[in-house]
Amino acid sequence: MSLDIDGIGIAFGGIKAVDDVSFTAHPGEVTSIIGPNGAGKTTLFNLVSGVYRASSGRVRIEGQDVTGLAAHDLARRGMARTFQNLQVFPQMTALDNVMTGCHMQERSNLLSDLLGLPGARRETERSRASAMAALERAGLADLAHRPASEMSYGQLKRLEIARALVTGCTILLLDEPAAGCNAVETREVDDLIHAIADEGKTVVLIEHDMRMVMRISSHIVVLDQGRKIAEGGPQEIRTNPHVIAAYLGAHGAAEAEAAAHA
Amino acid sequence: MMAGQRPTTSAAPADTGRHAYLQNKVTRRRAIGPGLRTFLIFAVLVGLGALIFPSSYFYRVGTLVWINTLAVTGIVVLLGYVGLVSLGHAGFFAIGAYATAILPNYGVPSPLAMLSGVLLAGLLALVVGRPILKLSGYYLAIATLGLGMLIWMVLSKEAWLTGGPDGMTVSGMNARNLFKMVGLNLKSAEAWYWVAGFTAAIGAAIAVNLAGSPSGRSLRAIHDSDVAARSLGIDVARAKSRAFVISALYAAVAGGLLALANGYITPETGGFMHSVEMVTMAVLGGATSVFGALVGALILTALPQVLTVFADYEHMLLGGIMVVTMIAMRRGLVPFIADLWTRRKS
Amino acid sequence: MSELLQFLVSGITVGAIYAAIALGFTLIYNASGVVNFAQGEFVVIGGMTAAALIGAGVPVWIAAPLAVIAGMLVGVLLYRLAIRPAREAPLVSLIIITIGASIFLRGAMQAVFDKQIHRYDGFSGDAPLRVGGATILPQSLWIIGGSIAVFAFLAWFLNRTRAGRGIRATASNRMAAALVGINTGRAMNLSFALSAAIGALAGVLATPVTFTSYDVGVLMALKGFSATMLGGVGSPLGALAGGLLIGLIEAMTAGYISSDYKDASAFVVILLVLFLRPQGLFGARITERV
Amino acid sequence: EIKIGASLAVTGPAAFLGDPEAKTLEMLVEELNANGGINGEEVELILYDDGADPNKARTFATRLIEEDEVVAVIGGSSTGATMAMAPLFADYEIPFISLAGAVVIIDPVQEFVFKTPHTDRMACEKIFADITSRGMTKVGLISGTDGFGASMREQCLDVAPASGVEIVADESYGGSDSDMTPQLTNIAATEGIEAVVNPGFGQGPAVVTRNYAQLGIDLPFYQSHGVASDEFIKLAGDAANGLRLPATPLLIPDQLAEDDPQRQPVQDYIAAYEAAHGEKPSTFGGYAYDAFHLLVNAIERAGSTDPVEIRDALEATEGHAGVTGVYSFTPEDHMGLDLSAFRILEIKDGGWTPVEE
Amino acid sequence: MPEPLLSIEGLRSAYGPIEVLHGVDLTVNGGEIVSLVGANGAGKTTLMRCISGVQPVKSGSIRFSGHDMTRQPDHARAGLGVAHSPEGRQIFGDLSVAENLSLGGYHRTDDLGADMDEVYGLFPILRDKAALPAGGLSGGQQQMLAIGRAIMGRPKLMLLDEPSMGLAPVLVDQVLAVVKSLRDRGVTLLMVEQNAYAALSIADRGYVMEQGEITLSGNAAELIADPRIREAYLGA
Ligand SMILES: Nc1ncnc2c1ncn2[C@@H]1O[C@H](COP(=O)(O)OP(=O)(O)OP(=O)(O)O)[C@@H](O)[C@H]1O
Ligand SMILES: Nc1ncnc2c1ncn2[C@@H]1O[C@H](COP(=O)(O)OP(=O)(O)OP(=O)(O)O)[C@@H](O)[C@H]1O
Ligand SMILES: [Mg+2]
Ligand SMILES: [Mg+2]
Repeated sequence: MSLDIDGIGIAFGGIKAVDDVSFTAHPGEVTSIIGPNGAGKTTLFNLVSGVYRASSGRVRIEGQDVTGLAAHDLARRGMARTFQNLQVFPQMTALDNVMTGCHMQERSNLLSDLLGLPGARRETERSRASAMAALERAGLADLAHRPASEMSYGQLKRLEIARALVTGCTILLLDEPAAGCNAVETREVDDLIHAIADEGKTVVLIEHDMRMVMRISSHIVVLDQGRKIAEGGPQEIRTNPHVIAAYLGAHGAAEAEAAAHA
Repeated sequence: MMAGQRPTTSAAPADTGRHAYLQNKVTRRRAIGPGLRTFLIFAVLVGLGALIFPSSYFYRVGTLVWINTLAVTGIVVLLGYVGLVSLGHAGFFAIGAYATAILPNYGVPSPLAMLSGVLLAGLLALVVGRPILKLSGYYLAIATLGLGMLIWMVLSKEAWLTGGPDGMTVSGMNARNLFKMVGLNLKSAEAWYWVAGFTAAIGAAIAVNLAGSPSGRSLRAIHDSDVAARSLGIDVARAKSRAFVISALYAAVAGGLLALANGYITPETGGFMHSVEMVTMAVLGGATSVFGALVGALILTALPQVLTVFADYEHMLLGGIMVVTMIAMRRGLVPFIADLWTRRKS
Repeated sequence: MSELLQFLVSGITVGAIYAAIALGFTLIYNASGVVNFAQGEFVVIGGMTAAALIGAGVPVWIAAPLAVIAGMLVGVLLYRLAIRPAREAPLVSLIIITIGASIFLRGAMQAVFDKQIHRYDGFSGDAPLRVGGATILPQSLWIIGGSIAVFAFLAWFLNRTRAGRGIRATASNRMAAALVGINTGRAMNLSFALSAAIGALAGVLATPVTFTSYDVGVLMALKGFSATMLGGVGSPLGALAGGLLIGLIEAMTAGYISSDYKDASAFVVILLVLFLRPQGLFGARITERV
Repeated sequence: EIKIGASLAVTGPAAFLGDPEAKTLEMLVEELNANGGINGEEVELILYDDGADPNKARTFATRLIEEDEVVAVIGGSSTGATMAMAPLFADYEIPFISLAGAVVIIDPVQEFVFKTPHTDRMACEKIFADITSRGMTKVGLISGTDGFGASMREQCLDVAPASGVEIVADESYGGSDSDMTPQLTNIAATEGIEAVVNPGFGQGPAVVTRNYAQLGIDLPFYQSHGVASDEFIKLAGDAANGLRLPATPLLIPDQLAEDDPQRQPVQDYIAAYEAAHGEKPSTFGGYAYDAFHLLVNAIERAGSTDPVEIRDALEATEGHAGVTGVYSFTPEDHMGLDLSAFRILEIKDGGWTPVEE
Repeated sequence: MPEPLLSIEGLRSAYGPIEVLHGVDLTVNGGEIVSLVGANGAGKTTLMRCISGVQPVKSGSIRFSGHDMTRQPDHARAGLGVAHSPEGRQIFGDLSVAENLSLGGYHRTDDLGADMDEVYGLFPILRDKAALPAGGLSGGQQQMLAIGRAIMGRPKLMLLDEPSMGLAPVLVDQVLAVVKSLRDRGVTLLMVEQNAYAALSIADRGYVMEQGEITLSGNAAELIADPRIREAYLGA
């Protein structure tokens, strides 16, 4: 389903962290948001996913206005996300973390949960199976029974992706999924995201790794000081002098270039 | 696919035991579910007590242990599962107790009176839960404390209804009659013991069912990260409110039982110290498991009975034991023992 | 008019006592994130020690400092024997430890002192002063002055001194504090010592007005905790304001509405304030980014 | 060996009741055994601290009856604890002498439940009688919200009309409040008020008394028997001078008439207590003193340790002079005191003086 | 050859019962940049934490600047000259940005003003936000703050755990340049960096860690050229 952002904005203590930003992300594609530190990328995600309430603008999913919906309602409409500042469930095992992601798929009610009716147990079994599959996919199968508090940073990043995957989302917001991954690991994440988009999901990606961004994005939105300063295909963005000046710098431009030709 | 040639650590066994007691193991499917299993364990314990108790006095203490276990199980759901601290649960306890005491004076039969008390407590929890549960941490603690104090004040001030600070007599049913109906002639202390034990067992089974269920997982997720839970579609406000209501129901049932078993209640059943006591029992035993509730209730109910022979040093000993236990077993007795167990096995 | 003045005087005197207790809470919270439920016991230790010494003929100006020092020592012992050994324990466990400690201390005081109610004469006599139709005890001025002094000291200490910054950093992020060279154990020790001293001082100042006995600690802690939360936990200004406000609400309700419900009205106000401002009056809104 | 049980609030909010009561019982048992016990049998006292918690009290009562197999129980320092225990004694048919004040304990009469203190209702009647005898009728109440204060307040409101008194102000304070000037300011400002009564125990009344003086209120001021001890004068200081209260003769041992039946027990008790504990006994210890002697006396008369016979002997008690008053129990009256047991005392120069009636 | 500034021998460390470092040997000479490379979960962060003392050591030794530091308490190490910009940034969220920086120099008794200015010069955004609570900063800004706080300690040895994480490309370059200039000033650096290519290009030497053990070490230039490294970590 397409995600439509229209003139969205918010301010913190008078400073506009996100200011009148609009773009559309399409299914089956990866739309990337890039921009300097503090440009407002994460805040944009927080607005779209209902963590913050936008002071202006609209968000639409497949044309339907979802502005101002609570985070969990947005999730029910198919939106899932990962967090730049990890938000795992540290006291739960990796498996339980991911099983929690199955929440919306589970068809049991409180009463049958309390009474331990077979239905509730069946749901649990089903969630367990799909969580295991997702852990497998994220390369964490052998850590399934580890409490998340005992996993390394990189492992947790993947755990978040696995958890988002099992929600059965149609729109996936990824905030720096490759942070803390080396080049090889980044490549794996990269493939994973590709595969997700190929399944027809709408992927919105925040990332500072230009090789990854240039390689997998269909569409790139550039933010600076809360405002959108450029938008377009990788080719266009890579060579845009404003973007180079504000964000990429010489090295970034070179990396982007390298990625494009890889 | 991501596993690739990525070298992973040669980490030790999957179950470190740290959370094993809550953990969702890839179980060999068992014939009976965890809830039923818990019920049976509790039932065996209740029966074991009855086998060894020499006198009504022991039954009396046993009854209090089971009633406290039931109330503390509610705290386990709230504190252990969701991580919410309530310092006002004695208020719900007292609502259950006082409804059971007051309504029979107006012609309502005891069981119905108790049921109304439980529903009233649940309703109150539902109504105040929404605004109060927006608070977190110590702010939630003070808000629940305030709620509990308000209930306590009403109970002590409205003497025409509640007998005031000196309390009131509970006229009503005796559990003996229940057993008489099936032809058993028990002393009333024994009868109440069985009723309390059976209720606590059901309560424990329900709490255990919850823990392993999808709803329970949501609660534990909220415990760890509110934001992440929301992003997965969990309606955090509703889930918290449900847990609050459930725990209030536990407290109210326990309160009703106490009123009936005791025959007399005072507003202190709804007092601040009682709320603190309930939380203390939960944490001491291990707030994450119903067995923690049982162990905590057992210790803090039975220990004063033992310590009373030390007269003037009773309080020093009780406080000292609490401190030392918490230092030695930081997450409570039951998790500590569970840890030892799994560690020994591996 | 003179009624209002009398109510104000009453509210401020009582509020100043609550504030002093709340300031003690604030300090330990600021170092450890723990709300120390044994805080009320420090108040009692101060009052009982001073009463015992004065009863034994020690002049007040020696007895008072000694009582504060006694409180401080107990604070250090509490930290060393009960809190430090449990360092990595979850927060609720730490809180239960403080509750256990308060039960222990209450028992100890009953054994060391007695179960009687105690009092000694006000520092500047007990002859009431008249201010525009209202009367105030000279000791109330000591209490009010003491609370303000403690507040000023804390505000200065936490923000302007190296040790104070160390304490705040320890609470904010203990690992990071250790990384930048803060001896977090010492910071905690210091905060327990100081906050116990503050509690004991409150007890020493208040006893001529409120009396003391071995078991009043729980209620003291309850009032202090309420004041702390109303003001916003961790903020010295909040503790002062919270304490005074609760004192005033109680006095005004007793004066103008009904003395039966004066405690209730304090809690109602706390609930209302928290519904509107979940972080208390002066508490910092926690910014946790995701 | 005869086992006597007790469950008292040795610690907790009512410790000022339970503590002297416990000390008194311990002292008396020792004394009794030194003198050969009851009919030659040693007496063993089994005492538990219920902290005024009714829940605990009931458990201890069960324990005393079932485990310790006592023949009688003294206690319940507080009304709540007493009432929680009371039904058990009927069930097990064991005599029980409560040391708590409220009327509900003996009205309606419960078969095995007795009590030694006067009721708070009697205190109100006594105070009101003194007030009206001084030609005043308009009274303000300031009561503690604890069990004692609340119950006495209720009784005072209840007996006021019959006593010819009108309650024109009715304020309260919490047990550990530290300033009651707002309430007293309101009372003092009440139209037509002539006297003030303060039902309460513990530190509250001392604070009220000091605030009373601080505000310079010069209406006649009454305290209750809840504060009838030298401790109170020490706490309230000069502010206490001039106030009156109903109390037992225990406070004025030397001012009792030579022929006063209570003179002997009062002086005996004081001497023994001072020797044992190095301090003066309190009114509350006196309740325990009377309870113990009533019980011992009944066992002696019954010549048996059968609980029912002890109960019967208790009910037959006639003209037993205790420190609190002269007791005469009947099956219909399980307290056995009348208003004469109370004396109105006035505090003068830091000491107690009986008020001529 | 003079004694290395930091030498680690046979270091073992565990989280509870799980050992994650199985005998690590590593040295860092004064004035060097040493880069530590390894996959997720290899134990890099654990090693850094052992050096700064916030992670207990089971056995083995850590010598620093001629002294055995293995059992030194964590807070003493800052005074000895170790600063650590940790994984996950670990800023003081409820304190202001300026307070965070000045706490970085907590153990110092001299004036911090000049160093504050230097950090603000490196990361001007921190000056703009100096009075705001650090918890409100964006991820990358917090990373800058963590590095800045370590600089404020004026250490002999600086430990950087993934300093470029979350930083925009321009800033990645800048941070690497800062690392070089710190080295030129005499600061010694041990750095974990997932951007292994960039890190190794400015490093003097490098170590490769796998499953809690050092499996490869050497000159940085050699490591970059090593095909095993290229395949496993550089992705080329
Ligand atoms: N809750 C908040 N309180 C105060 N300021 C905030 C808050 N959230 C965001 N900001 C400010 O808004 C701006 C944008 O922050 P945001 O986290 O969106 O940046 P970003 O583009 O994700 O940066 P980075 O690449 O470093 O992650 C920053 O200057 C930040 O300080
Ligand atoms: N708190 C903890 N308790 C238990 N085990 C832990 C803990 N932290 C890390 N581990 C385990 O120790 C191993 C090493 O973790 P470490 O954080 O040192 O890895 P890392 O090399 O820094 O990885 P990354 O690149 O992902 O940051 C991992 O397998 C991890 O699962
Ligand atoms: Mg961001
Ligand atoms: Mg790491």
